[in-house]
Amino acid sequence: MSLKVLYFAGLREAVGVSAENIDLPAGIATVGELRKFLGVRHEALTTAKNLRAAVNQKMVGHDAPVAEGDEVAFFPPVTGG
Amino acid sequence: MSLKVLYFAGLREAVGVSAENIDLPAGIATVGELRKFLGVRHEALTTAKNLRAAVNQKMVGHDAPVAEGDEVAFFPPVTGG
Amino acid sequence: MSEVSVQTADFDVGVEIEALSSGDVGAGAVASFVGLVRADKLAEGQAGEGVTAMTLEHYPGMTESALAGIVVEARRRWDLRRVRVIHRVGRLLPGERIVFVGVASSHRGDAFAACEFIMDYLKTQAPFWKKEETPDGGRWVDARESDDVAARRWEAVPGGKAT
Amino acid sequence: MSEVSVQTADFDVGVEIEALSSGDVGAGAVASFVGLVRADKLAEGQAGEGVTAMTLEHYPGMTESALAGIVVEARRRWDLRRVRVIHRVGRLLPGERIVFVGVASSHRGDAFAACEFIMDYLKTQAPFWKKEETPDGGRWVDARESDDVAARRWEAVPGGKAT
Repeated sequence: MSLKVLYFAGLREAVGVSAENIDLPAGIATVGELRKFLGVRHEALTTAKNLRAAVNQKMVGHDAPVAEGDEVAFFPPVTGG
Repeated sequence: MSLKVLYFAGLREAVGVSAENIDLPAGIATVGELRKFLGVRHEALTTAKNLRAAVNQKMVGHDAPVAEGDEVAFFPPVTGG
Repeated sequence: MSEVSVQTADFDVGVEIEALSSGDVGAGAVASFVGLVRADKLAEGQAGEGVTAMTLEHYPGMTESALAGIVVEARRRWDLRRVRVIHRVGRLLPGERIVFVGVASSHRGDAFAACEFIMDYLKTQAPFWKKEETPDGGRWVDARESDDVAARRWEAVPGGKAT
Repeated sequence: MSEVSVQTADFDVGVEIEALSSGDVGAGAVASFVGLVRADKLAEGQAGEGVTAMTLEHYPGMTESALAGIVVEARRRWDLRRVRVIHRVGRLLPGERIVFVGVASSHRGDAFAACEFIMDYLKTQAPFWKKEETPDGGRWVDARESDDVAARRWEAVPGGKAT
């Protein structure tokens, strides 16, 4: 399964990458599992507190499913306005 | 006791006067008593519903006292804004 | 500039809002309200009576002090920076501005609450009266029960500045 | 005109508010909010670190759809006429405008509620992030618990348009 992953704000800086295309092994079906998998190469994904996620530009919980071709984003709590 | 009395909006039109100086007989001590006294010459003061009053430009209840030299106003509920 | 104005002239909303924060390093939030003469509201009158204009009467002197008193009460309840209230009087056409309330604060919660509070109290405490013009003559607007309800709900929020 | 804009350019508050009611016979109430970069907030940072500017990062594409979704939800809850949301991105100096929310309605209660609702949801749902500049480098602004509290209080007001 292939996905596009985006990182924003402080997490983007900590990861050192703003976007990457990832080929996933079998068995990764949710945002939480994706986060754990990516945490092996990007330590900040494991250590960040209150990390938020979006799938295809909609905010979701960590139990949300991910599928082939999805755009998944990880970011800190938002601070606009 | 001498007072200045003002009327506004629909009440002013019904009374036909916007301001008048009144010499009061003894025994009139409150807004409500003043209203009753003036109602003899201005029927609209007796018949108006929900009439509001101000003494010296502060909204008050009908039990508020009136004194020599006061400016007393009667008017319908306000409709600004 | 005075906090409260009662005037026949129109006002410039952009200029008023700009003035609420200009040069004030702590003004992070500006909430404002503009009330206008509604044409469809006018048309809600008796059937067949198109309303073409509205005239606002007021109680000179008391109007200004009533509005200033409402602003004092708002400042007692919330942590505010600049506040501005403008109310027009005289004859106004549909679509014309009637009232402006603008409140600057450090935080948006205080700005929103104070702005709405000032409007709710203005509607029930400030001595203005609207008269509609129709082809058959003038008609005084009745006070709305919903305005009393709106003002009363602040009685349950007596004080305690927000943090 | 689009209801939602994400842009680097500043906006004209007077023009935006005017556009919310211009030519609309039923727009009797326009509530609006302007958020600005606070200089004193910036100074609340670590001692000795004067903050000189702020940079707003966002998630292009999702930002616009998140804001549009918030407006849809506001329209579901209240009886609204025109709505406008503008949020700036990029580098901003103290005193500069960040965000504008303007809501027109027939009645002020709906306009006020929807305007504050949109701001509260924007603060917790729209993907913007602020980074402060200091002499020692950049510092990402932490999310505020009070913003989550502000957004959650609307959950108790689930629907039912005001009359």
